[in-house]
Formats: sequence, structure tokens, C-alpha cells
Amino acid sequence: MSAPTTSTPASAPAAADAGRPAEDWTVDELMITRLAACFVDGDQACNGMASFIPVSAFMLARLTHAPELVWLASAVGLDPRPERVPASTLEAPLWRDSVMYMEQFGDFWNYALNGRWLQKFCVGAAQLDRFGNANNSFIGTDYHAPKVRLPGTVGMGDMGSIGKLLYYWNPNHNPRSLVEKVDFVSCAGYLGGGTEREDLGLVGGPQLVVTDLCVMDFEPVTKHLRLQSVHPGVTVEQVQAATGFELVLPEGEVPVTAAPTAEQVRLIREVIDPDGMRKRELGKR
Amino acid sequence: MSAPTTSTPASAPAAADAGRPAEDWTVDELMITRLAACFVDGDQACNGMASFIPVSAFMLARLTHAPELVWLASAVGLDPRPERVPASTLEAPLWRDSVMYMEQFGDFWNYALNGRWLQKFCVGAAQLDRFGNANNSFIGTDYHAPKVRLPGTVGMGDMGSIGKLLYYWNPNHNPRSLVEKVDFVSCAGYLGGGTEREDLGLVGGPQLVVTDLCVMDFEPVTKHLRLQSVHPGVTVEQVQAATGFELVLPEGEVPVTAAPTAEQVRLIREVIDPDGMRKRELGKR
Amino acid sequence: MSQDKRASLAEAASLVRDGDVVALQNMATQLAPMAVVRELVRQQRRNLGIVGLVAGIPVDWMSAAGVMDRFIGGAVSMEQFGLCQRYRKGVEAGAIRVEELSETALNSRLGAAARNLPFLPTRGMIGTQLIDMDPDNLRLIEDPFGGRPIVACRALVPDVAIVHAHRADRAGNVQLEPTAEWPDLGIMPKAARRVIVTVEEIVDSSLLRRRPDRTVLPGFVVDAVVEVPFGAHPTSCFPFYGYDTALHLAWVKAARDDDATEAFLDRYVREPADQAAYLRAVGGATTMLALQRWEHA
Amino acid sequence: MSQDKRASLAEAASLVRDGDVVALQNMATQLAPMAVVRELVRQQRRNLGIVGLVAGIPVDWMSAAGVMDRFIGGAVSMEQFGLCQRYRKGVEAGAIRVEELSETALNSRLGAAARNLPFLPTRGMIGTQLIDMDPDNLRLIEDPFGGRPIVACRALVPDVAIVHAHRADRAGNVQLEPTAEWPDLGIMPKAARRVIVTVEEIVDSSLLRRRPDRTVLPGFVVDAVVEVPFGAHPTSCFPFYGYDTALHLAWVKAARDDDATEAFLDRYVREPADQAAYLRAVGGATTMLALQRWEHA
Repeated sequence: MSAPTTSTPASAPAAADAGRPAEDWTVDELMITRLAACFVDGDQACNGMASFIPVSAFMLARLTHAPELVWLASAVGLDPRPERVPASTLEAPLWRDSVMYMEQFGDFWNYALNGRWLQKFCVGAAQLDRFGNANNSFIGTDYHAPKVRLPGTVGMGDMGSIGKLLYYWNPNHNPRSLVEKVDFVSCAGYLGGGTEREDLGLVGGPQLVVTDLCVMDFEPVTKHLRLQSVHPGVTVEQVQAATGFELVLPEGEVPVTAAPTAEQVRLIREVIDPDGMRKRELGKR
Repeated sequence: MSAPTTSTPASAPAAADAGRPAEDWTVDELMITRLAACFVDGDQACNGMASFIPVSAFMLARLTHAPELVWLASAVGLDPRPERVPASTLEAPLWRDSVMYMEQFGDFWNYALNGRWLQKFCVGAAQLDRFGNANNSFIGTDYHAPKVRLPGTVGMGDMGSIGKLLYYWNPNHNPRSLVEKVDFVSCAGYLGGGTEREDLGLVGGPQLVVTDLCVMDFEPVTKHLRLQSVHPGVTVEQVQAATGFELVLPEGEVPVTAAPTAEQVRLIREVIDPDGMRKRELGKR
Repeated sequence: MSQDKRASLAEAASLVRDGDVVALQNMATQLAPMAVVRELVRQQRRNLGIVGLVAGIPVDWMSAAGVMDRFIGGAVSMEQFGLCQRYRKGVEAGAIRVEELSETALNSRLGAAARNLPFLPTRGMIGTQLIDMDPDNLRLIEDPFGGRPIVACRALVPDVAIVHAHRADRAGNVQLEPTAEWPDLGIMPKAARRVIVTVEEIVDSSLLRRRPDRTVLPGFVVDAVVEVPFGAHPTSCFPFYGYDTALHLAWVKAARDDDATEAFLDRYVREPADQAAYLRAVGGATTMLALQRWEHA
Repeated sequence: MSQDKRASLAEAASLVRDGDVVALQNMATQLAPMAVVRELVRQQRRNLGIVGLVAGIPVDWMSAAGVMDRFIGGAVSMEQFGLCQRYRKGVEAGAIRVEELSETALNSRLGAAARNLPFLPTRGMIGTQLIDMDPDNLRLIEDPFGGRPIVACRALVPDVAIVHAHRADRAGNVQLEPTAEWPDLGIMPKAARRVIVTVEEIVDSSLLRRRPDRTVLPGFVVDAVVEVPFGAHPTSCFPFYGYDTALHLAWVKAARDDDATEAFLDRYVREPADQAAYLRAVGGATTMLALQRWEHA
């Protein structure tokens, strides 16, 4: 039980050449490093259930470039020191050694709704459309007779509307999860695109989508998903073929997502997630 | 510090003739016994600040006829065992040995507003009028240039409107505190009388007024204050002379308020309030 | 000092009537009042509407057993053990109706009920289709002070709330060990007409008085308190014991098949006569000791 | 792991600007951030609007010193020590404007601010004249679901909240010993734009981690945390020390007379250069030891 924690010397970059690209990274590790880059010192990050990749990203950020990233584990435990990524990102082992247990009904939402705190949320969704709207409610055409009942949206149904910056992660980029139009908008993205979200008085909104093939952002005027970079070894054509709508491409050549560094891979494998929980989210394509 | 508590044998009626009227009761003790009679097993009572007489009444009820009266001391401490009535009814010594500390912002009002719990409140007011409206805001005609600024109403401004049964206590019955019409309605009684309160959708309302001269209830149709009983030795004329409006009298002879029993007086003096805090509220007439 | 609220599981479950709206504490794999849930299955309760924020295995069992026909709330998921297959089948077959609410919408609806308000507002859900699907309970209203419209969430008063906690006294004053305080316990018992609490142990009030800040529910709201050791099993009750990975996996496997589902329910839910028999059926002391060590969590 | 929020009293008080709306923790004779209040008097802050549920001696001192010109809240009273005479005189002379709110109205206004809502509703105050006096902030609105009208209480966003507690770490994570949790600490720091916390002691985070359930405010909302032993004196800080009866009585006596009021403020508020000097002025170790024993409470 004497595992390394985020503040032990063992966690610090070990070697002078730790910044070199890793030789044998895997795509879960790349997704983690890319998401980690979205969080900086002073941000307050918060995770929900089955969020192994975001949790690994927060832990990595705290071990590397953002030691003062505030992390509210499972929206419960403030600044925890979990031994490692546990089998659940919603159970107590994740918020081990917290400095505060935040009460959920009265208190968590005082901070989450306020607008000044807990600005960035990582969101997973069964369906995501070209304007960043998400669906975790149902697949089909009839709410009361769905083809597939999905788990439900819970907090996502709020986070899209209350000014948060949303970072989607999708470990199984395919035309069923990245669709022209979601069957049901259970989390508000840019709605019909353009100024539609803004016209409704909503601020914030989706910022980035990190999948197992690529990274996408949003074209500023149309709010259409736009390819930002493809992961090493992935072609634009492969991404397009796996996407249910026509991608907007960036100007010029499409960049390649930076590979994880050797040190990042070491931290993920040895310190953060030695049990490989992060891999559970992959391979369902 | 090993004071008697509400559950020790010392608190039980001691003598066979304990039910006989006391020979030397004082009016504060009579007010306490009369208020205590309003509270029965299963009620949830709650006190605010400077409430020495109601607090003594709750403690007396628990020691005698209502051992299962739930008491939320200062709206904070549930089922406390205070050593005695302390110098403040809003400070920690009152909620000594509680079974729960109730959080005030989120939680207390869940119960207070609900309608099913914390039904009865004892209310003190600077002014009370013939229809049971109360004023703790200001004396005068101009809210922004008052003759006398009173402390303010806080929870009283709510309790009159949310279905509570209100029990007023007034240790200084005089024409300035019992007035024809309050200068400002900061706690809703029966408003203009009759069905006016009901018409606004308000349930509950004032039930009783216990003063140092008499007990008053409300005439059911007009909702006008009505003399229920005069304290031993007090005449109806004395009460009328001390009241700023014409009293409604009960049918027949005006009853005399039951005097405290010897045992009640013993409990108040020896167990509940040996320091005589209850007397602080009197003598300001 | 207060009334004795102690009851048997059967007595407590009898507070739930066919057709009731039942608010159920649960968070994916955590702290569900499973002993009462099993009792409701055994008593063959029907047409319950289950209110939950994130409900897991209890909703799947009640779906499989035909106990519930509505879910009102946020999500149904056993997190790392996946979606609740029997619930999902029920919804897809039209046997279970879903009234999906965002987290702030559910909190607001229950919060309004607790405080006897017609509604509480939220800014969540604006732009989503959740609002459109539930016009009876979610309504865009004008801000009387001139700002943007907000969503009024109508009070939801459950007939019964059922929660599990660490300890209580006979009067039903309930204590929680320091752990996650999910909204369920924070609001469900205050919003509902009747309240059932199961606890790991019933203790003397004097124990509660040592830590009055850990008491989370006053006895005067509680109708029945039942002592059920390991009463949340197979969900977790931090810090006392973890969720039962093996039983969750066994359920996930059984739930794929109708016969296996029935056999599972018979063996673990319908046949054990009491909590002791149930605990023997799920592995007895060996399993419980392992769960107390959080071995698989 | 987080930013260092430690500051001096002077630095903390500089977060309060002339004209600000300042939410002040206090409950008659309890837990007011008195060291900051004295610093505001010393710095001659002007035209503050003080928000309080039940404010006592700090409001009387600030009234006497001409620091405040508005009170927004429930009541001003020192309970058994009586009304605040200097505040009362200020109001009666027209120098201090009162915007009186019922308890649920104040809670709703601050709660709406915390949650970035335009208002929260209450059923309190209906039938009273409190609603009529404050049409900018209290408005009867229709229930969109067909029930009776309710009172919409407009969001109140204080510029600064000032609270006192038992301990904090350098990051400003604040812990309260088990005691009364008045609404002030529960909502003021979440509603306000800036937050000042004074604490009896600043400790290492590792101490907070031993009792995470006692942490009541996360550091990310706090702008300045100041270590001030006996920082609530002459109000109480249960269980550490009681209110100072002698000093309250001395103030009540002084407040009857203009010159005596000034002399009192000079001696106890303006002249002591720091907290140590103040504690010496009010009786030093002998007094503090007696207060720790709650001798006069």
C-alpha cells in the first residue's frame, strides 16, 4: 500500500532525455497525453464515471506540467492522492487521501453552476455530431420506443448549457459514434452551428474531440468539427472513412499529433495506471 | 458539570403531591408552564435567540408530559441535553450533547419549509396586532426613516407564511406591544382578519399569545385576538387597560390560567433554569 | 427520547405499495439499499416508478423481476460492469418508461419537493431535447428580473425514499461515515412522503452524540429503520466494504439469457429467507472479509 | 499542490474597496471575522453595504466608525446584550439604509448568486410588507405549473465575503470543527466575487487530509487566508473559545455616549497595531484562558 503518490520524487522526470518521443507508445497513451495538455495549473478538473483516460490525463498533468491542477475526483474528493487508477473512477479508492469530501446535492453544484470554477469537463458520449452535440440517451427515432436505450446523460445534460468548456474523448472513432446529426441532443454543443448556441445565451461549449484516430477542434464561424491533427500512422482518408459526416480540414497540410514522450509513457505505465485500466475503453470499434 | 439531564431519575416527579399547585410561583414560571402545555410527544420544537421562556418550556415539557418532544436547539442541535438554560439560547452550551448538528443553509430549511416537520414555532415580537400580525422591523411610518429601528425579522418573516403554528410569548403586556395595527407587517398573522390569510393560500397561522397577564387565542371567524384566560390575580380590566385594542372576550366567565404545580416550579428552579435566565425577559413594561 | 422506528425488512418494504414512486439511493456500484430491493422482489411489488440519479444493479434486478415500469432520473449504469441489460431490454420493449432528467433537473425537482415549492430553476439542459420530452415537469420560464429564460423544474414528491447508511439509533437518526455524500441521501428522504433507512448497525444514541456532525438525517423524517449488516451488498459501503466484483460479473453473464436471469434471481434474491441466508448464498464470511479489504476495487 | 493564498490582515482587507457590498459571517455573538472588521475600521473604509443574516457587534462597530452605509439582511442584534445602538442610531438618522430580508429570502438571493441563477423562489414573506419594500429584488411570480404565486428572490452577488473558521491550509482549504454550520459559511463565499478567510491556525494540508469531511470550503474559491488566533474575539468560536461577555458589556455601555464610543474604538480597534496588541488590550492571556473555558457563556 506504499504506492508512489503525486508528490513523491519517484514521480518526477527521471532522465535528462525523458522529453524524447517514446518508441512504443499506444494510442490510449497518446489520448492521455493529448488530453493532459488541455489542463494547466489553476484549472479545476473533475471526472465522472468510467473516465479512465481523463483521470489518467489529470494525474499525468499533475505529475508533469500542471502540478497545481486542482482535481475533484468523481466530483467528491478534492486534491486526492490515489495509489493508481483503480477499477472504477467513481469509487472511493480514487479519492484516497483527499483534502475535502464535497457534498453533492447542496455544495458541488454551487461550484459547478457558478461559472468561475470547474470550467473544463471531459465528456464521453455514445454519439457526437458535426456541431459537437452529444447523445447518451437513446439510439433510434422514438424516445419511448428506442432502438437502443443508452445509460442517460445526468450531469452532461447540464454541462453543455452552463458555460463549461467541453473536451470530448472517444476511444472508438467510427461512423456510428461520430454522426451527421445525433438522434437526440442530450448535451448541448453548437446546436445547428454558426451562432445558434450563442443566440440562446449559452457561453462556453465544446473545444476539442480526442479520438483514437485524430484530434478535432471546431471551425470558429460555422462551429463545424474540423480535423486538427491525425495521430502518427493514421491518414486523413482513414479518419474520413471512420466519420459519419464530411470533415472540415485545416488549411495546408494536416499536422500529426505529437507522440507521447518516453517519460510520459513511463509515468502512465509505471506510476499512474500500472493495471492498464485505460485500455478498457478501447477496442470496441 | 455532572448536571441532571432530561433522562436521569432526578428529573422525574419526585413526590406524590407534586401535582398540587405551587404556593409561590412567579409569572415567568406560569408563562413557561402554559407554553409547555402546547407541546406534545412527537412535535418538533425549535428555538431562536433570546428565547429563555420557550426554551424553558421545551425542557419542562420533556421532563414532564412530553418526554418524546423533539427539540432542535437554536435550529442547530437535535435532542440536546443542556446542563441548564445558558446565558444565550443561540450559543453552543444550549446544544450540548446533541445527536445531530443540522447544517443551516441547505438542510434546516429543507425541514422547516417542508410543512410536515417543525410545525410549531414560538415567536417573540416588538409589536403584535389584533389579528396576530407581528412586527420586528421598525416603529414609525417610514421604513427608511424609522422612529425606532428594531432588530429585524429573519426567520419570522418566513414562519408566518409557510404553514407554521405560531405561539407568541410576550413577557411585557402593554399597549405599545399589543397594538391595533402593527406599524409594519414583518410576520404574517391573519392579516386583515376573517378569511384574508386563507384567501392568500396561507395555512397554519397564530394559535396563542401568552403574556405576563393573560392567555389569548383567536376567534375562529373574525380571527380577532380573544381572551382565553387571565392569570391568577389579574382582572379582565387590567388586561384591557394594558392592551392597545378592544379585546374579544370568551363566552361566560373568563377562566383563570392554571397555576404551575409545585413540581413544575421545582423543575424550573432547580433543574432547568437555576440561574434565572427566564427572568431576563420580564420587567421591561 | 424519541419514538422507536425499528422494523423488520418485511415491515419496511410494506411501506412501498404497488404503483408507488420510489426514490432509490445508489451511485452506479455504491450504497444502494439492496436488502429492501430484494424484499420488494420477494414481495412481488408491481408498477413501481424508480427515481434515481445513477442507478445500477438494483434497477436491473427490479427490471428483470417485473417490479418497476418507470425510471425517472439521470442514468442507469453499473459503470465498469456496463449497462444494465435487463433494464435496457425493458425500455426497448416498451415495458419500462423513461423520464430522463439532467442532474440539476433531478436535484431541483427533489429540492422543490423537500421545500414545498412548486419548482426550482436551473440553467442546465437549455438547448437539449430533454426539456421538450418532459413538458409536464420542465418548463422554460421568463426571468422576472429581465435576464434570459431559465428552466423551471417541477416538484417531484416520491411516495417513498429508500436509503442505506452506516448506523442509526432507534429513533432513526442516521449517521454516515466520512465518505462521498451523493445527492440521494442529501435530498431524497426530505422530498419523499415515507422514508425507509437500512443501516449496517443500530446503536445507542450515545454513540451518535459523540459525533453529531456525522448525523445526516434526523429521526423525525424516518418511518422505518432496519439493521441489515452488509445491507448494500453487492454495492459498496465505503469504508466498510467494497462492491462485489464477482457477483456483478455473474449478474452481467446471467442477464444475457432469460433462463439464467431467472435462475440468478431465484438463487440470490427470491430464495434466501433472510439477510444471513443471502450472505451465505453470495459466499459467506470469506467473501465478506475480502470485500472488507476492498480486494477487487 | 495549489497556490499559496496566505496574506496579512492588511493585504486581505485591501480586497475590500470603498462602496463594496460585503457579506459578513456572524450569528449574534458567534464567529464573526472581527480581525478583518477592525482592519477595515483602521483603514477607514467607507460606504460599505454589509450583508448579514444576524449581525452583531461588528456591524455596531462599523456603524460607529462610519464604515458602512447599508445593511442588507435579516437582523442586527447582540442577543442577550441587546440591540446594536450605534447601528440603530445610524438607521434612525438616515445614515444607514436597511434592505431587510427574511431568512429564506437572503438564503435564496445568495444561493441564486452562487449558482449563477437569476433568482431562487421562496414561499416565505407572503402576506408581509417585506416584499413591497424591495420590488427590485423580491417579486411575486406565477407558478408555471398552475399553483399559487411564489416570491422570486433576485441573485445578490457580494463583492467580497469575509468569514472566520478554525483552520485552513496554505491553499485556502478551510476546515470547521464540528459546531453550528450557519448559512453564512455555507453560501456567502460561493456567492461573492472575492473571498477572505481568517482562521485560528494555518496548518499543513496533511492535517486536513485526516478529516476531509470537516473541510467546508475548497481553496479554489478563496483569495486570501490569514492566520489570526482569537480572530473572532469578542465573538465566540466554538469549541475553542466563548464570546467575551465583559467586552460586549463594555461596548454596550460605551455605545450610549459619543465620546465613550470614540474612546472605545480608539482603545480596542484603532490603536492596537496587530492582533497581539489587540489581545493585550482586551485582557491578554488571562482573558483568553477564561474564554477558552467558556466561563461566562
